[in-house]
Amino acid sequence: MVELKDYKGHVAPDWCPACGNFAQLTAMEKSLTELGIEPKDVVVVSGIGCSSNLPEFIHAYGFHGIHGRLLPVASAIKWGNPKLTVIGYGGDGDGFNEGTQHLYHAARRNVDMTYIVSDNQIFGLTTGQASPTSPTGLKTKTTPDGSVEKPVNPMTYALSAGATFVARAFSGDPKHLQEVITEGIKHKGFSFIDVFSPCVTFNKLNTYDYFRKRVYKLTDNDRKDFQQAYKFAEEWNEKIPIGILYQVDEERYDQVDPVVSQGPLIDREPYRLTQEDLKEFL
Amino acid sequence: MVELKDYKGHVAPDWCPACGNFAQLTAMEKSLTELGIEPKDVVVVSGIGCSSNLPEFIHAYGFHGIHGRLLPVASAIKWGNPKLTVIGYGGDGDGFNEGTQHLYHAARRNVDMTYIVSDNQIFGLTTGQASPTSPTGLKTKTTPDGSVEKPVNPMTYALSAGATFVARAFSGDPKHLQEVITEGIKHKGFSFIDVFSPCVTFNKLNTYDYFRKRVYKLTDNDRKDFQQAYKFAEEWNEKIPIGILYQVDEERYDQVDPVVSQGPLIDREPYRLTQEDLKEFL
Amino acid sequence: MAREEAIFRIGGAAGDGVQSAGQIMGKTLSRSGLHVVTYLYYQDIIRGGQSWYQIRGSANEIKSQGDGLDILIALNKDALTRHTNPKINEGGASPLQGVAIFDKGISGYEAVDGVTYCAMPLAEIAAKYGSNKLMKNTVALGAAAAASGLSFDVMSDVIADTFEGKGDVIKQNQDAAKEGYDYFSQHFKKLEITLKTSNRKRMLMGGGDAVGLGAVMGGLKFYAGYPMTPASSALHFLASHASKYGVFVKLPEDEIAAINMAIGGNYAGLRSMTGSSGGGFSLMVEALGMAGMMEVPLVIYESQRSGPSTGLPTKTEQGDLNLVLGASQGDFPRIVLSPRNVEEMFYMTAEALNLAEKYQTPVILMSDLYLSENYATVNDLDLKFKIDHGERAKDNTEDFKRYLDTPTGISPRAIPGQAGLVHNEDSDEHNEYGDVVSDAVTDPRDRIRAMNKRMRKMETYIKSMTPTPTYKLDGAEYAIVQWGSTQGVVEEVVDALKEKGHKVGAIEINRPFPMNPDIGKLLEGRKKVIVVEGNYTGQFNRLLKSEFLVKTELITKYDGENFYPSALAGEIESVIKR
Amino acid sequence: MAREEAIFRIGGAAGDGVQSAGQIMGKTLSRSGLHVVTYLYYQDIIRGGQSWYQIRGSANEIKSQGDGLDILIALNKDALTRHTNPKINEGGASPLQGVAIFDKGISGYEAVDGVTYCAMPLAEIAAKYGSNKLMKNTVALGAAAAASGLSFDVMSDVIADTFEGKGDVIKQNQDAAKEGYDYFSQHFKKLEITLKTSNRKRMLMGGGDAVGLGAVMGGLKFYAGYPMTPASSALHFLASHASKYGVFVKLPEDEIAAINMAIGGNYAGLRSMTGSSGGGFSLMVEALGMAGMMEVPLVIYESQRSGPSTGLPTKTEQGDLNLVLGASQGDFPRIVLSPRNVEEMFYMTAEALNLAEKYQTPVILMSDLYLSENYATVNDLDLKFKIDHGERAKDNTEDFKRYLDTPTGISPRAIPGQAGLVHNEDSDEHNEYGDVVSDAVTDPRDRIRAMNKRMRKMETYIKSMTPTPTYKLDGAEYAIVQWGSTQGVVEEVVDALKEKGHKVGAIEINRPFPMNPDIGKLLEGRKKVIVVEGNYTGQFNRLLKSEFLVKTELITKYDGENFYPSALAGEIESVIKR
Ligand SMILES: Cc1ncc(C[n+]2csc(CCOP(=O)(O)OP(=O)(O)O)c2C)c(N)n1
Ligand SMILES: Cc1ncc(C[n+]2csc(CCOP(=O)(O)OP(=O)(O)O)c2C)c(N)n1
Ligand code: SF4
Ligand code: SF4
Ligand SMILES: [Mg+2]
Ligand SMILES: [Mg+2]
Repeated sequence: MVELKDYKGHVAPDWCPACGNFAQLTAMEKSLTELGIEPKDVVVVSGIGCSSNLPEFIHAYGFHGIHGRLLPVASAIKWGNPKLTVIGYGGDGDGFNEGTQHLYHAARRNVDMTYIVSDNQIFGLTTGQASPTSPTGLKTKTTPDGSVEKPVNPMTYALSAGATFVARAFSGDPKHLQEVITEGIKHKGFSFIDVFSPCVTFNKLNTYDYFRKRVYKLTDNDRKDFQQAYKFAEEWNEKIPIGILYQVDEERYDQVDPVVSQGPLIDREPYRLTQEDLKEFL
Repeated sequence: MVELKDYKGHVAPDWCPACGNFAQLTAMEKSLTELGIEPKDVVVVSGIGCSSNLPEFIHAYGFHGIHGRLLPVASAIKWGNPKLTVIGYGGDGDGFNEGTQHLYHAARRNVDMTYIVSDNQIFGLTTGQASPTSPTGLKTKTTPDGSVEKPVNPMTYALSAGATFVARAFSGDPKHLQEVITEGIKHKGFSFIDVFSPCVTFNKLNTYDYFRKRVYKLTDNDRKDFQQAYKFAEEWNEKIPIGILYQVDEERYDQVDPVVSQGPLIDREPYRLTQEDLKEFL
Repeated sequence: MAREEAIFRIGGAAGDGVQSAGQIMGKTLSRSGLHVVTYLYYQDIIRGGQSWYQIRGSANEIKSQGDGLDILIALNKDALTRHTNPKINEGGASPLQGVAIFDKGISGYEAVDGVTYCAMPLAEIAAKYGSNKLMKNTVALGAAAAASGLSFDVMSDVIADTFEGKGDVIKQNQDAAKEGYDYFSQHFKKLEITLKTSNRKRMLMGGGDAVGLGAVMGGLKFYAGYPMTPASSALHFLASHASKYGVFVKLPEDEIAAINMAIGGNYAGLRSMTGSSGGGFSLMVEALGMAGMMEVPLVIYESQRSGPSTGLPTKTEQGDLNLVLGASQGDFPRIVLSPRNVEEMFYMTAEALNLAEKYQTPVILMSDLYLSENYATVNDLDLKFKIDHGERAKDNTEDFKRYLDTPTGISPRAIPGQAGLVHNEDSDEHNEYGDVVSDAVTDPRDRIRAMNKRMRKMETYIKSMTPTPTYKLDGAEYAIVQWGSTQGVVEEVVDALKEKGHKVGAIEINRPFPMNPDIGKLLEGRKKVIVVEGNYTGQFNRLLKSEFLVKTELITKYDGENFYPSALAGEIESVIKR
Repeated sequence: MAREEAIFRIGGAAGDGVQSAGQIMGKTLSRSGLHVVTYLYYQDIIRGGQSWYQIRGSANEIKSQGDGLDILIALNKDALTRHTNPKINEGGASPLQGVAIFDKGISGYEAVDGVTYCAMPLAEIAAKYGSNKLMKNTVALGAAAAASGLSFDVMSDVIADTFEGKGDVIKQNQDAAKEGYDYFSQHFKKLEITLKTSNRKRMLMGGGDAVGLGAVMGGLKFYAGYPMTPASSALHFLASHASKYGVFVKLPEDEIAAINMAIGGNYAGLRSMTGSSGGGFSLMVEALGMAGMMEVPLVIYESQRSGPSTGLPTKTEQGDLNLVLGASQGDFPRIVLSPRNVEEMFYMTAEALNLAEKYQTPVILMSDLYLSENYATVNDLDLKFKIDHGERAKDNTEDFKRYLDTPTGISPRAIPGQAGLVHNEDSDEHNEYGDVVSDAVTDPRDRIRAMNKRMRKMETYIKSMTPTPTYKLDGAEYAIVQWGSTQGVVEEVVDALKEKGHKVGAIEINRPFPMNPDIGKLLEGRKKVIVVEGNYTGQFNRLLKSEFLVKTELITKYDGENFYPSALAGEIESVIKR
């Protein structure tokens, strides 16, 4: 039996007190425990950012890589060893700037993994520059007069890319957050979860209050309805839906690739060449 | 008066006879001529690929850069000198693989330029590997048993990214192609045009015939209707709409950036520092 | 003779306001006419942990963060014990011998000889003037001013400027500082040091500021940069001064976009620049070669930190030279500069923009965390700078060849929009017109000519190089070779060793590539050539050896901290003796 | 004595079927028991332009593309005039002295001395057997076989295999070739050369095939690669053999994804690899350092082409050594291999996979277009290879330290899924457990220990190195130093110069980094050390000089073509004489 304490890491998180990342760490630990997955069978892959420090704090296999590149690393781990539960975890800068391209392609490949973005609408670790999800007008170190860009919408992005599980959650609602993460891990295919995660130190606009006032939970939406999902995805400003916007069952990359679909690569003996194999060169 | 011959380059295109790129070169030359733009005021920026060789063949300022990076180069040129007409031109590998991230961000910034992708559903110059738009099942050098990926849909991608002009054309219909390109160049903002451009040498599936059988022209669609555009964008297989799917007027990056909006950077004298400016360090 | 300098250190956790307190102290010293060098020791964490800020001030010209510690402000107990511990292990920092200022709430520490423990009611005093907890730092600053014998007025002014526009906060802080000042004076004894203050205010400038300001002087119009410590300080300076100086600052999707934007800007005729640390620079490698091949001017600011990979993101190192020298496939001209101090950062950034346009090739301006993030006083700056756009073609030049083969290797450029100069620039090999030579038939002669032309620019540049700077090298039997930010500490070491009778002098490399041939002469006839650099393998040492086939002794440091003068002097002495 | 070798060349435009014709000729020779070296000269264009394929065959061991040209198949007039022109300028290729086979429709050429013009009804004959225009090439091939005195049967077999599964096409081509063979025999005279054919069929293998096959022997499970000439030949081999050999081949969105996937695969316990040329490798630079820091095994196949930037995409060069050596910020262990020939490509690829796992660090396997895209006969291959996964931790190891500080620097690895070994791997600096040391307080001792541990792996590797290969070096006054693909031409030059009485020998570098210290010994006491390499600045030369402080003479070539034996011999002779 897996217990919550099995996931407690020996290094204490060093995020700022009240940082939105704490709730996600706890939710992740709880979900994995509930699902009865053992820490040794979990790999958490991250990039670089405050959020990306998470693998240091959870007792599971951790891969704390470089900025923006967690998805290709995670994809390969899963393709190589499908018995592992693979979770990608990183920031909005990591995922929607440096790693933009990897999200699109991992989604369309329907890699069987869960990708959680700690979306604080700012670069945290580098002490507060505008991120791709920073709202227009946000004053940061790089936008002293306010950001002028139209922010990335992670939901429509993931939907158009072909993700088969697209959800949004909020660190200020840890119970719901955990439910969504549990569903994401259970989903067979690419699960994308964007989590509103207030950076209490550098983003004074997108605070817990800010989101608490705006978010509402999707309950009986038709998750298979792409168009409806897209509409929810576009809702912003006054009312912002959280929950699972979209979920469908589709063939995964590992099911269609001629080699990967033949069974776990990790368990297969390497091919032994024979003189017969050299005949093509004669 | 600008004449078509003004755009004739002194190097003859070396594409395979009947390659789809020829029609695009001609269309581009005609559109620019019709619009009365002088070659000296045009910059064609490309990446690497058969298609990307185009700047060598047109008499305009040409920037034949590296694989996948034409959009950041083109954005900067336009921001620096808004008097130039900036056209980006490259392949599907260039734009939807190597350059995936740049398309998303250039689109959401609504850079005032035209980006034309010669989409032949294959890597041409590298002699025929699967590209991100290769249809599932296509046999190529890297997919001898047929491609297993769900192809990128450039239309939904550009729409979700926030492009303000999203269109599709076909090299097999040069007149329509030229009309679309003309509209794209005239559009104030980011114009994205995906052109079906048969690679007669390496892609034996997506041929002129293949497209001729499927494409139909959009004529009286409501270009401002995002949802309708999205629906057209999703049409594939039997019937494929070409034409301008979407077009709206939105603020451009150069209008909102606090510095760029102050007038052409290229014309502004550099700031001259004075001792007064050093006071902040005292 | 009393010490003529003071070293202050403020220690606490991240988020404790260590850095802002340090800046007030630094400005107080520089406005008192003193030379100042600061040093920030911090971790890759936003709250908690251990960080400290050291400020060294003196009327004499000081050049490094220095040895010793006179006045400590300890914002927590950890800081108090750590910095008074004779075996302090922070990469060379000295333990306190002098005055420790801390809140009287801190107790149970073990007293150390040579330290005067000044427990003060910092929090109590602060509470009188406002609710901001960080105000106790201000109280401590006042006390530190008193301990070092600084006049309070200057500090008061600095506080006023620091909190400008914040209304009452100014007065609150001034009063709190004053009470700290008075409290210390009444209860404790001033240190026995003499700081010869004067009315000549000095400028205190950060390395990143110097890059930003130098770029403005150099005519910068466009800076595209993705944040990365320690290159971000320049990005922040430029972003916060963008409107004032008319510099367009863009944070794009990634470093690949950043460098390609900078290249696009330069191609369009704008002085454009990008910057990052090693990780981001690594992503720029491909496009760097494109600029070299297409002969588009380009300046890249590369500020090193402890590697490899993410490494120690808030620690210094000189470990990216191999990366910068090897960046991108094939051979093409590149110029690498390594300014030695904040002032040179300012001038060399401006110069880099000229060089890039003159030679139409990438110029890489190398710095490191020590230089980019710390502050030092600079001399009066000469703001007369001539922007040289290099050779430009005239409109409607007949038979225009963008890549004209010239004796200097430099071909007149044309900018889009110019009439009669329409041409193609290509990352493929091309002939003088810019036409690709690899499409139909590759004539090896075209290729050879193109390579020779481009590489010839380096010869032209080498001929134009000014003599390599040296420090007291005349008659030196032992030549110490340093590059970049270690100048200050090496010069102080030379002084110290000379005083001990050693015949030492320094060769200072601020232009590591291509190398000035005059260095060969400077190396001749030395008993030993001692290379000092902040990395594991001796990256510069390797370059020097390959260039001049000279036997060297190598001294390295790769613990994340800069060299400290006394430790380095000791190491050099043992090299001399062995 | 009649020449014992023949050099064939097939010239035409891209799309003319030059390459497939060349392959048939090559196979015909290798199946006739001859040693073969081929060379493809082509441009970055799909149709048109000028390309040619050269095939050299001999019963003696030949090692390079060779000098001279005996039999030309000219598929158009341009090819005929170009290759018979005594001043042919293709980077060293020889003009024809022998037989020219071409369609009689080609006329108006200027006849050159020493060339026998064999105008033949190629198209006419071809038309008899089918409508495919390329069949005239087959007719010409038959004629070429006759001209060189090869038996027709072998060629007939090769044709059968080439068109396997294409039904009638086999017979059509066989008949066409036979008629070409007979026509030539009837109308023209066989060349005066003796090709000592035999029944011992030889394997003809491309460099890319050798990499792919070697990787399979080395236990490769995953190859992630984005196409780029000349690394694509290995990607294509693996993709076309993926199902057979159980290797998962992925073409991802870009090279950044490719290398990160390969790292992910290795981390998960699969032998994984990526590959590209310089441009794509440039995009891998950041992640390369991550593998070094996290100690994840990684093999990168880097096949060089003419740079800088896009350069001459279909031309060879050895210009990426600086890039490979400098890739990524900071210092970390890396192993660079440079196999010298196709056979060594095979063995070294397998070995690279072992080294990467043994030392848990990036191994870069360098090749170049000349080696990766051309074909050569290889000896019987030894398929007994021991896959060595290096040190692995046992499940439930107590107090497991992923980065245990050991005397070799190598720490036992754990693979996700293993029980009781859960840990974190980090691109940030970390202690033995893998815990980040830069978050709270950075203890410099942790950092120093971590750096020393990692770098120690290089010392361990150096100790294990086998002696550096040499060629006839005993008693050589002049040591020629080559690296990678130039082995063959250098050995032929050594032979030629020795015959002329020069005391020369060669040092052959197939492990350029870290350098084997035994090279120092090999260099000692030579009159001259002559470095031969295919780039502008002498990148390897720089490395050699920095390592051994040795004075060298440098011979370079950077026109896109490989060295040719006679030209190189001449250059070396003048270095010897000056
Ligand atoms: C290649 C590269 N570029 C830049 C950086 C510097 N950097 C570290 S974290 C970060 C952004 C952090 O923002 P985000 O991903 O949103 O994470 P957060 O800290 O907000 O959780 C950046 C730019 C880096 N480490 N590597
Ligand atoms: C960084 C980099 N990676 C790979 C390549 C090799 N390469 C050249 S063109 C090309 C793809 C061409 O496909 P596409 O962009 O669709 O253009 P097309 O030739 O089909 O017009 C590739 C992978 C390169 N030049 N640079
Ligand atoms: S800076 Fe922001 S994101 Fe980072 S730990 Fe603190 S609150 Fe969290
Ligand atoms: S290979 Fe294909 S894309 Fe390239 S020129 Fe030929 S037809 Fe056009
Ligand atoms: Mg963030
Ligand atoms: Mg294509």
